[in-house]
Order: sequence, then structure tokens, then C-alpha cells
Amino acid sequence: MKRFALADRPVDTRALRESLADPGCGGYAAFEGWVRDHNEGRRVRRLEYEAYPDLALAEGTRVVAEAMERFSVNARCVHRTGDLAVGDLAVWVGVSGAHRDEAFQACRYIIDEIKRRVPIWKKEHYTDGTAEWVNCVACAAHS
Amino acid sequence: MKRFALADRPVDTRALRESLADPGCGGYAAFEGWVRDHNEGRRVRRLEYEAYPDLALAEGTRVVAEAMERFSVNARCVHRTGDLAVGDLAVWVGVSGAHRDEAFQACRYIIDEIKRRVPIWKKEHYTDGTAEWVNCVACAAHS
Amino acid sequence: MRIEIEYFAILREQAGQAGESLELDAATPVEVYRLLAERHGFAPGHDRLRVAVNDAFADWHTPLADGDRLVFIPPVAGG
Amino acid sequence: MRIEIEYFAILREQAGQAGESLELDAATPVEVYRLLAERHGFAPGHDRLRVAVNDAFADWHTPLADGDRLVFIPPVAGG
Repeated sequence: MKRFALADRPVDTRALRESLADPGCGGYAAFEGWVRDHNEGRRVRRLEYEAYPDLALAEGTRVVAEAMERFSVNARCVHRTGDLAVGDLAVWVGVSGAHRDEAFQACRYIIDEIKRRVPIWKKEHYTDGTAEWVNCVACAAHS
Repeated sequence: MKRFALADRPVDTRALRESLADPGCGGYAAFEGWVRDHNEGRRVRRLEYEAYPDLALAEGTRVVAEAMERFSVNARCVHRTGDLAVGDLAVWVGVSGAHRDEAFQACRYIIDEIKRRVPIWKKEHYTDGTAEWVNCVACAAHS
Repeated sequence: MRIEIEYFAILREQAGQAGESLELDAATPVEVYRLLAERHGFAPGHDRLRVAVNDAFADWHTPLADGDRLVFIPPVAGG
Repeated sequence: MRIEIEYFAILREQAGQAGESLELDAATPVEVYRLLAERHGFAPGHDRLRVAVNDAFADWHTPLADGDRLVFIPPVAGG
């Protein structure tokens, strides 16, 4: 079972959740990132996610392993790549553990670290026809 | 749409999640409480949940409304009643919001307050044939 | 006046019934609880429980009215 | 020596290609980045990016070896 995966098509979150079922676990926390129709005051029409696959897999796997070790839980994460529409699931995190406190903390840790450390970039396409790589204002300045 | 419900049979978490979908939301956090095969060193075979239905519905609805107001999110919660086996879902909380921080905080708030304030009691049946109402040691002393 | 009592969970088991009704003079929930705790052997003092009157949380010292429904609420599972 | 560069996301678009290869004398990632930033018009200084050598995060001042694969990593989406 892969702890972290990239997916270029819709994610079967039900099967992922099933894979974390465990009679020793009393708490399950999940997070989903959805494509939102706006960002910083601009209307978003669709998104594009592009990954640096080898390093994204290695770093994503590392993040999930860190959470499992630190919080004594079982966990998985899947991140979409490619073209997404408003409402689509962009990232999924699931965590099962003996107690809810660890499950919540681990789930939060994973999504925060994934967003911070894993090389996956997001390009927003706006309703006005423009597009922009998010969080890279300085990069885009000369483009 | 009921913000808080009691269910005497298995819960369709997929439909509940769908009901929270919103193009303005970028974050979805969910929590599930599962029946665990052990508690405080004892092997659990099954559980029984008994609610005081009128007040449980009123207080559960209040908890979810508080979270929606305080964190500016959309949220729902369902709690099982009756006989549950190890691995069964006992309680489900789902929250969608513009950002993940509010979604996580609201989800945590709801499950914590539900467990603290809503009159639903849990009886654990152990593999050794005994049974006990949880968190009511003083009540059980003379039973 | 007549007061209706409903029991849930451990108190239902200890009382051996899901509810009962009492004829009383003026009374408060704490007085009714003490009476019934003695009758049925409920162990905890009222300060470990909460009480609902007509399906709303209430103060233990609110005067009761004819036809009120009382529920004593033991600690909930909490996790 | 020969160094392979792969581009992703905004740098791929700015470079107008998914990768290229360079013949160099001894060099470090920061030297290669400066050279390519000038060639392709990459705006940010190397301190705003991270670098990977052979698919692992690396120091900007590690000496490169023949055949190394370099990837420059702009800030990720973060939310």
C-alpha cells in the first residue's frame, strides 16, 4: 500500500478510507482539498496541478511516514495532478488511530507539510481568461 | 437538511459529504468515531448507544450551529444509536469551509462538544461476558 | 401535582423501568431525585448528574409545575 | 561534464521546454541556475527556490558530477 500517491484522475476516497479500517482504531480524521471558485478576490474557472513526480512521491511519502511515527497512527495521502474543475477533489488525507486527538493532529500535520514541502504547483485559470502560477509572484513578474 | 441527526442504522457518509459540497469551499474536514476492540485494557466485543432523543437532537443541533457560526463553515453530524459491532461507525462529523483551518477547528469543536454535552450513553460489552456503562463508574457502583 | 420521570441508560436499568409518574406537593428536581435515588438505589449525588425539565437542561432548584417531564442525565460517554 | 536540467511548472513555461542538457566544467547548482536564469529570464534569485540533484533536495553549493540531473523548485502552492 502506497502511503502517498499522485493521481491523474478522480480519487476513490471510499476505497482509501477502507484501507485504513482497523479494529484497534477508535478515531478517523480526513481532510479533502477542493477546487474553490475564488482565490484572493479573483474568480477561478479551473486549476492545473503539475508535480515533479519523483521528488513529490519521495517527499510526500516522507511526510506521511513522519506523521505515522510521531502520532502513532495509520495514514495515507493522495494528490491530484492535471486539469481540475471547480468542486473537484485536489488532495485527500486520511488518518486512523486509537484516539481522536492523534488522528486530528496527524491529519493536520500531513496536509500542512504536504502543502509546504511537496513539489506540486498550482496554476489558476480565471474567468477573465488569464492564468497564474500560485505563490510565485516574483517568478511570474518577468514572464 | 438536518444539522444533527440520530441514526438507528448504518450511516451513508457519502451522501452526507455530498450535501456539504460547495464551489466556494476549499477545505473539507471529517471525523468518524469507530467502535474499537479495546478500552482501558479490556477487550470490547460490541457497543450499545442509547440516546435521550429529544434533548440529544436539540443539543446536537445547537453544537453544530455554534460551530457554523463561530468558524463560518457548513457542517453536519450524525450519531448512531443501538447495537454496534467492532469497526462500525458510531459518529460522523463533516465540515466544509473556505479554508482548511476553519474546517479543522470546527470539526474538532463539534466532536468534542458532542461527546461532552449530548445525552447519548455508551454501554461496552466485553469479551468476558460483562458489560458496563462507560464513564459512569460511580453510577454503576451500586448496580 | 403530577410529575413524569423518564429513565435512560444506566438509570433505566437500575430503576427497572423506562419511566414512572409521581404525585407530589410542590417540589424541585433535586428533591425528586433524592426521593427516587433512595427508592431505586441510584448511587451518584445529584451534583454528578444534569437534569432536564420538558426536554431542556434545567436548574436542579427550579420549582416544578404540574405535568412536567423530568429526565436525570448521568455523565455522557465523553470519548 | 554533462548536466541534465528538467523544468516544471512556471520555469518550464518560461524556459519554453521541459528540459535541456549542458556541457560545463566543474560547477555547483547555484552557478548553473544563474547561467540559465540569464538565458531564460527567470526572475527570482536562487534563494527563493530550492534545488534537487538526482531527485533529492540538495544544497545549492554541492559540487555537481557528470550526468547529474538538476531540478529548480519554485515555491509550492502552499494552500
